[in-house]
Amino acid sequence: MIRFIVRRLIQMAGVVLVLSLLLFMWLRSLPGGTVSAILGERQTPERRAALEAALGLDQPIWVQYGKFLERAVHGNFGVSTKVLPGTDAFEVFLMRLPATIELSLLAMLIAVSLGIPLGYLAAKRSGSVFDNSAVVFSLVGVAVPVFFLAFMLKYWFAVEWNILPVSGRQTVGIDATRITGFFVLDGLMTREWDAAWDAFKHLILPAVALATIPFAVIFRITRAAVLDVLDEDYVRTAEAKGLTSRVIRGRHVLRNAMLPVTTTIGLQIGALLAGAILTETVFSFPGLGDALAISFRDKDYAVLQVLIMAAAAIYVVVNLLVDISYAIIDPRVRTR
Amino acid sequence: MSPSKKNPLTSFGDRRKQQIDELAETSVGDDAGVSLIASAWRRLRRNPVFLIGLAITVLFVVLALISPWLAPWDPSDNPMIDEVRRQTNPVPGPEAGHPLGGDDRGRDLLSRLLVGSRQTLFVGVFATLFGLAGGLVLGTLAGALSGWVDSAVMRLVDVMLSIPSLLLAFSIAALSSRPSQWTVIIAIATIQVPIFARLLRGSMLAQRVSDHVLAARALGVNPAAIVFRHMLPNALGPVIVQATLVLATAIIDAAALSFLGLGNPDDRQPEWGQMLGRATAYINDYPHLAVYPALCIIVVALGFTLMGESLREALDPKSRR
Amino acid sequence: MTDVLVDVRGVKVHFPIKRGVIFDKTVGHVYAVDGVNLQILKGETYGLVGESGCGKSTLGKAILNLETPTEGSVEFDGTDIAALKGKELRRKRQDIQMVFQDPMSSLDPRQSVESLLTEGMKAHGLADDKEATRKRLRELLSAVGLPPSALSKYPHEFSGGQRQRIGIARALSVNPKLIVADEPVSALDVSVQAQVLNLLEELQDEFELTYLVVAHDLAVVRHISDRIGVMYLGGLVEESEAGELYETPLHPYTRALMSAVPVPDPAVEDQREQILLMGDLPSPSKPPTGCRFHTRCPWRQETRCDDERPELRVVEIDGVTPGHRVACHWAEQIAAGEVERHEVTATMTEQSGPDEVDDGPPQYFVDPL
Amino acid sequence: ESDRSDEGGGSGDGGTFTFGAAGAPEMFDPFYATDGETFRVTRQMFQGLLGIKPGTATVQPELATEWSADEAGTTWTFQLRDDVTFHDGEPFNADAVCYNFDRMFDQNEAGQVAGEYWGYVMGSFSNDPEGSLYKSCEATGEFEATIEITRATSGFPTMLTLDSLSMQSPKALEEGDANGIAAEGEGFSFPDYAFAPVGTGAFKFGEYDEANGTITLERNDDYWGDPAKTSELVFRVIPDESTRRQELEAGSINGYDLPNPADWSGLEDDGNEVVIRDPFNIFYVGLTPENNPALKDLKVRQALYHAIDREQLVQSQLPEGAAVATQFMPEAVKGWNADLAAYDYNPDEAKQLLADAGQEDLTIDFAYPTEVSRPYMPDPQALYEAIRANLEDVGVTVNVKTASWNGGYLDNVTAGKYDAYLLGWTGDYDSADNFIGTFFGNLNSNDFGTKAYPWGAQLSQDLKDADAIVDEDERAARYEELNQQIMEDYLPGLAISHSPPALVVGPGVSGLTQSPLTAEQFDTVEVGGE
Amino acid sequence: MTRPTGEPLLSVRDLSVTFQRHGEKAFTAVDGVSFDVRPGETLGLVGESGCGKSVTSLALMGLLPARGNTVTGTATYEGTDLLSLSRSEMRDRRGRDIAMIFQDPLSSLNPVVPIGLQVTEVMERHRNLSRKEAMPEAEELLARVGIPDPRARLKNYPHQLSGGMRQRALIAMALACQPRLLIADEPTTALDVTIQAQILALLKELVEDTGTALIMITHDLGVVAGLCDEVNVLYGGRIVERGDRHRLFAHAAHPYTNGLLGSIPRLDAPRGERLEAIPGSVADNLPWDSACAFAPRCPRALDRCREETPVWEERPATGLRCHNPAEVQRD
Ligand SMILES: Nc1ncnc2c1ncn2[C@@H]1O[C@H](COP(=O)(O)OP(=O)(O)OP(=O)(O)O)[C@@H](O)[C@H]1O
Ligand SMILES: Nc1ncnc2c1ncn2[C@@H]1O[C@H](COP(=O)(O)OP(=O)(O)OP(=O)(O)O)[C@@H](O)[C@H]1O
Ligand SMILES: [Mg+2]
Ligand SMILES: [Mg+2]
Repeated sequence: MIRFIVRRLIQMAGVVLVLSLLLFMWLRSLPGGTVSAILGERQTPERRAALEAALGLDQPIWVQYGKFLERAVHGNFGVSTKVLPGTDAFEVFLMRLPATIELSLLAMLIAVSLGIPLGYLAAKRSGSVFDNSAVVFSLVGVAVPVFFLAFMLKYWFAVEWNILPVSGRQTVGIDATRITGFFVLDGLMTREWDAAWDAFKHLILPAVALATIPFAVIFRITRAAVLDVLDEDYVRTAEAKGLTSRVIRGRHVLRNAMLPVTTTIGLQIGALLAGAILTETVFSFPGLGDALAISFRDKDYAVLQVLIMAAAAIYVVVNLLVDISYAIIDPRVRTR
Repeated sequence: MSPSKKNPLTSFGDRRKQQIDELAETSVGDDAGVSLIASAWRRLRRNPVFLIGLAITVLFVVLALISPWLAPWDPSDNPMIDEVRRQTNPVPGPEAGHPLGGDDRGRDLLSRLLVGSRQTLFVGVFATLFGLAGGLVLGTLAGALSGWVDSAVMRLVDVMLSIPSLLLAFSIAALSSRPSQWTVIIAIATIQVPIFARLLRGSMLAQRVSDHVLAARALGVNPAAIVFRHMLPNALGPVIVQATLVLATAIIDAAALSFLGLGNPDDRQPEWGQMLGRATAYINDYPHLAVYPALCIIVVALGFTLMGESLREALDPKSRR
Repeated sequence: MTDVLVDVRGVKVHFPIKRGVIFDKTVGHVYAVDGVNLQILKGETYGLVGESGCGKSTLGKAILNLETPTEGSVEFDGTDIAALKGKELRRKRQDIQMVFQDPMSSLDPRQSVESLLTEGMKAHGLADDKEATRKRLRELLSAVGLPPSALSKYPHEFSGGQRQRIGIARALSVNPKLIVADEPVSALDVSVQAQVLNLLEELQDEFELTYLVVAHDLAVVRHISDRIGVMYLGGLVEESEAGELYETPLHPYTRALMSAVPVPDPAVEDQREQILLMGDLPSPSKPPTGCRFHTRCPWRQETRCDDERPELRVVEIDGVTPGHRVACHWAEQIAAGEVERHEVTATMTEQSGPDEVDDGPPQYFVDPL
Repeated sequence: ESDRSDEGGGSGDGGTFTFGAAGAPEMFDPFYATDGETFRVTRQMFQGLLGIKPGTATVQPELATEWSADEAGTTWTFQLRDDVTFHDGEPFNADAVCYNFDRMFDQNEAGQVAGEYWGYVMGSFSNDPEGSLYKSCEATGEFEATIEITRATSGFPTMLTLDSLSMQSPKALEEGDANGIAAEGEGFSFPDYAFAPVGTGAFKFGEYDEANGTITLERNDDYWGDPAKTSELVFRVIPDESTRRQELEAGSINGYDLPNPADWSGLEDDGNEVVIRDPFNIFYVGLTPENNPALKDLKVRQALYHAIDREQLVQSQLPEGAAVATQFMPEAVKGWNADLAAYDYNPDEAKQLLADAGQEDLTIDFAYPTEVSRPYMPDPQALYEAIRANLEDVGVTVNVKTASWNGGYLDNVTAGKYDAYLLGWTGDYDSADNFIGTFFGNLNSNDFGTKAYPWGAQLSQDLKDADAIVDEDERAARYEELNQQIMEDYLPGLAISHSPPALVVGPGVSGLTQSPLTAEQFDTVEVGGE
Repeated sequence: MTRPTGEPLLSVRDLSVTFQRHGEKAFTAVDGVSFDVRPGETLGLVGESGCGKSVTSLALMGLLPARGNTVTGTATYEGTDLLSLSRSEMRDRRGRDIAMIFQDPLSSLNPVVPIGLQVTEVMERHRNLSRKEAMPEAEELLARVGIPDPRARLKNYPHQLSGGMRQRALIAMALACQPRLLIADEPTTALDVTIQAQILALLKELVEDTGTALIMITHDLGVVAGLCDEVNVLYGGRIVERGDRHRLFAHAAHPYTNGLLGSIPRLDAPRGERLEAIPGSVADNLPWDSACAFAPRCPRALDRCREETPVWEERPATGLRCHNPAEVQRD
């Protein structure tokens, strides 16, 4: 087990290193970026040259990479030019991380708490009207572009009916103490109930939009898994033992069906980051996705590089966590 | 039967890779002897979900093919430009000859929607084809040659898989210096490459140890013929299903790229995703600009998804019991 | 009579078990076949029996070099097949063909019977003349008892028994000298089993074939074989003429095996003395030291059995012919009743790992993200 | 829900004015700032010696009450206000002024690059005094500062209205190591001072909540002028345009900058006020003759100009208030030539001119930027499409080129990679030199590639000479002449239009005065009243 | 061995199961099957794949899928008709009165639940024992079915056991509530011969010790020969021949039974003898309702066999469904 975790962490480091090199080379080979961002229309060849020299961009690329690595070791990953100009890209990552975690957690919570029970019910009543409509509903969920859905949600709930806030993480003017960067948590910790509730309200719409795809996927995996498990001989054995349906459902069906579902949840958590780019943009929610969208559009290369590498690392770590949790629920893996 | 199932190591490995591998295994059914296509078709013929998907898809493809003749206006022409006033009337409403009105450039919206099907199909199909081609090359190399070629190819694929797909597509599109419809296509295609590659490799490996390949080897058939005549065709099932689903996601992904400003900047030839992406700027006062293409996308994506999902179910040996 | 067609010498097939922190390294081996010597004579049927996982199939494949042996040589008609590679190997394979267990998966579902049958012929330049090929195909079909109309059909249009016939026809298509049949009937219904067994026998006479029949069903092997080799955990434990093996099994394992096979005759069943083996088959990745069978052997002795691996040897016992070889230190003593049978306490093999981890359904990989 | 009143109304007297910003500010030291998002914030806290009269681009006194120059136009004496203190209580006086100038002049290597505007107007820094316009500053009295410059220029002292040249507290600068800027990989790392700015303005720095993307400024109760009408001024970063609109409608912000022209009427219908600024910009099609020799022919350039239906373009693609340009500067700038007529839309003449030049089959690589919207071109692609269609109508073959603004477009323009391209300029202060001087003054490198023309050097020299004319009226006359020459004889590029960027505020907001320079002061804004 | 006599424990009459899949033709998998089992008796159900053996057993257990099938007939167990019981009443009986052992010991055990719990849960359910009370019993039970070191095994998961051990564990579960009827559906098919011998011996011993009735389902006539008191041969969903095992193997009357016996290579038969194979395959069957299903493959088929359904002739200790049986010596 430990060996395995070590192995995966080393792999992750390798992936991130290779990625950093690829990204670095690629980004540096692109025109524009920092210099254009700083100079705008005022760019002239001289100013360009001066700025490049000042930033060391005129040096050979491997020298730049070397310096980048050297700085990276000291925690400097380059300065953001657009997202939070002047802030180190890694700091930007850290600053934006809690927002996205908060959002993803809620989204995942929604997806899981709806997807699993509905998936189970659909499988139990496979072929029924409920099953068919749930399946079609989930497929429609996948077919709707996330950002469009987000727009619609925002339009109805925030603009038309004005029940929920339009954008952001917290209403301006609310007294809120920042401790962890997780606004809801901060609010609870400091007993600023208003602040917590306000931050939570800001999470609802983006989380719902973000949850659709994980929900659809989790729902269908659960349904497929339960259907499969229901067909398994051991469920028939359990039936043959005359066990109550509660025991059969919990111990024999769900516990087994959860294995593939866990995998999927893990994958979806990783994928949430990509979905967050769209939802956070629509809701101007200052998280990692928003930062990524800005850096894509405005070529904030430092942030881009750090965030892509971080996304890969997060993805690997989440996968690792899933694997570990897998080991906890699946004795076949645990006892190997 | 298949190697990855037997090898306990993979059961505690990277989940995403594993999911792909499992999918790959559907290529060797419990009764691989029964013609997959024939038996799948028998079941599909009576499956309403599949038929609806098929109907939508056929309708869409036909529409795409004949749309230039259907459309009342040239989609890049701006007959309503005189009505466009940035401030007072940026989006002309419906009128005679323009049942849906125009867009922000005075172009006929209906024509653009109709002709948009063509470009949408184009992006979807080419993104899928490129992804498939890349995946086929890599997957076949890895699946057929094994050894270090396999390792090298798979490491590459692993690095690509370690970034969430859509994020990878965004990055590629954002980092291309000359945005065009091809950057969109390539960005979407690239994220499919590792999936197709791994899928194909897994399914080829499953074929490699299957008895009929063993039999061909025993007959003295040369290795290239074994790969191309026996392994590849039998390994394609899951790949084809995945391709159908990719067609759907490609269209949606293209829209997402456009929304982020990373899509094809040239909108003379309309494409639904791009229309939707651009229309978000007008969503407050002219939501119909976004709603029409969005509905088109949803319906078509749903069509492909319904078809792909039911195909997959039909090809899945487990469901054939 | 003593024309040796195949001479297997010291063949070992070890499958590496790999795992590692960064790079996979070999941490052990599955000793699937671990030192087998045997000869197959021209025209005979050699039967190989043993329990699941003992390496029968692997040995069969090693003879065709479908699994390259880790060690040892397989001489076929004077050439060492185990050392051949590439084109030469493919050439040589014309002489040895294989029939597989599963009639479903051993035929490519996408090929018509005609192309299945001509594929091998083409590979060996036997299908250059169209007319001749056609004739040959018809001959093949009639030899295995299928109508000529079968040519244009696909495997899924046939029943299991018929598919097995197609598989046999395919093997015959290149005029092999030896056919390795791996569990040719175990996937078939009992009633159909007999048809295929009969067919195999007929074909042997007609085409002067030599068979290596691999099966776990002792009765089947005994029915069809001239000589039988009994395998246990990667090694041959006994080899003998078929009738003699049944009459006078020498190895304790063979005895147990014989006594375990149920006979469809209540009279026999009621008075049969059973030697029930206790415990499980050890894992081939951790084979016991010494005699592989000592962990389950009711005749195990304190000496030798645990640490000395017995050779396959000819023993001098009344009524035992020189062709009868056995790998047991105490074969003579057991036959003479000098060594007493005793109780064995069952030990359990900790299963080293899940032999099959099924993570549930194939994952619906709609990965919209 | 009661959110609305909370958010809009605010606490204490005067309430809160919340403004939606499109991006985060870089930091809060205007000297190193380069972008509008930063200046919008610093402008509320800082003031320069000279200010701009609200609603215009005209200079007016701010921290200096009077100023005068010697005959040569190189020694300038400023009389300062005597009632000003910095937010940290430090007095504002001549010493402070000179401290500021010396601080700006004396930059380390990184600072020289980051001090973008100083470099732009002053030429260079203390390490290269020859190249610098600024020479020295002396406190000639407690409230009298004398600044020497190396040559006369039209830009001085108007340039002192630039936000970058604002006055900051010497003590705070000192303590916060304000000049301790460093280049670090991709960008600059700023000293502590940059996040604890101290100025003299009506608002002082409150806090920057990066996690929530809000900047809070508080009323400066010791302000020397009329105190700010609201007790708090909040900037909230909302990168998405349509979201800003929705937030405004939901009442959680009170205004935002650069509303999409397409939204203007909708916004007004919903009871908001769209404040349209006077245009202080120019949108043009730049040409690169070196790249495409056909463009060296004046006839060709004129043909292209005549081919473009600018009236139509302005009407359909640009917001109300936009105007067809007759020259490379807006009307508000001194030196603007009222007699110049716009090139008319005349495709026939265009064809004729092309034929005369022997360029009937003219092909040009014509580029536009993506992923950007500038005040002078709200939707580059729309403008491009209109122009392209016009050009194609007269038989010009157009190769469409494009790149994203920060992702290569500007680089390619600078490097002269396109035959023709869309670009524009928003003036920094009221000076002709800030427009045409910037465009054509630097012979060796300018976006129009004028050195490829025979008259390029002459124009460059003429512009320099004009800039050095001390007498204002004389100078203005000279610029008018030059403008005529540029448009009629040279035509280095095609000046297209001036667009009025707008600003929108929600119902109940009053007292906002627009600024052509997009330099609105929010201290006069009142919120509420519902 | 003497055949138990007395009141039948389970009496099945005219059991038919028809599957009706959506859009497909109805398919009768089990067609009028009747038999009796007495306490302490072992009843064999033999036949080739697809002849309806498993469906019969599942129908008795009430374990057929909830939808898409119709079960008719009666199965009287101690006076109650199992087939007419409600789902929950049946649930109360399963595992307590009737237990079942399935074919594939690996897939029949829940992979993520320890063996111990899988054994005790039956006791908890039907005997109201707490888990604590049940554990020692479970341990005993495992020991009883021949699992070494049972205490440690309780904590093991199925994958940690070998095939034979798993089947023993399954048997232990079936025995946990001392059911009076045990149905074993091909309990040894997935196992090696040596292990098969162990399991058969175990079953035999259990029946003898406890007096449980056993319905043994298998396609292996050899297994039946050693174990069963009465043998029923199924073909195409109907019983074609029944007999006491000695009589049946010695003097089978039905051509199908004879065919089966002739097809099996026997270890004790002289080598080289041609096997008497049954021609064709199950796919060649005729529908029972207007012919003898076996007629197309039958060496003794008459014209009548293709036109008229043979009726079941019940005789003392035997029964037959054939128009043209082989000569039976009466004793
Ligand atoms: N490619 C392989 N890689 C690793 N191990 C293998 C491989 N092929 C076979 N083995 C292992 O080698 C051993 C012998 O396998 P083999 O298939 O020869 O057995 P067998 O006697 O034919 O058994 P069965 O009766 O089940 O077919 C088994 O433990 C098997 O798991
Ligand atoms: N749920 C079901 N729906 C439809 N048909 C079924 C179903 N279950 C079984 N059958 C059919 O009923 C027939 C009898 O099946 P059954 O499983 O009883 O055969 P069996 O005698 O047990 O065969 P085997 O020896 O292969 O286990 C088969 O033709 C099978 O296809
Ligand atoms: Mg085998
Ligand atoms: Mg069965």
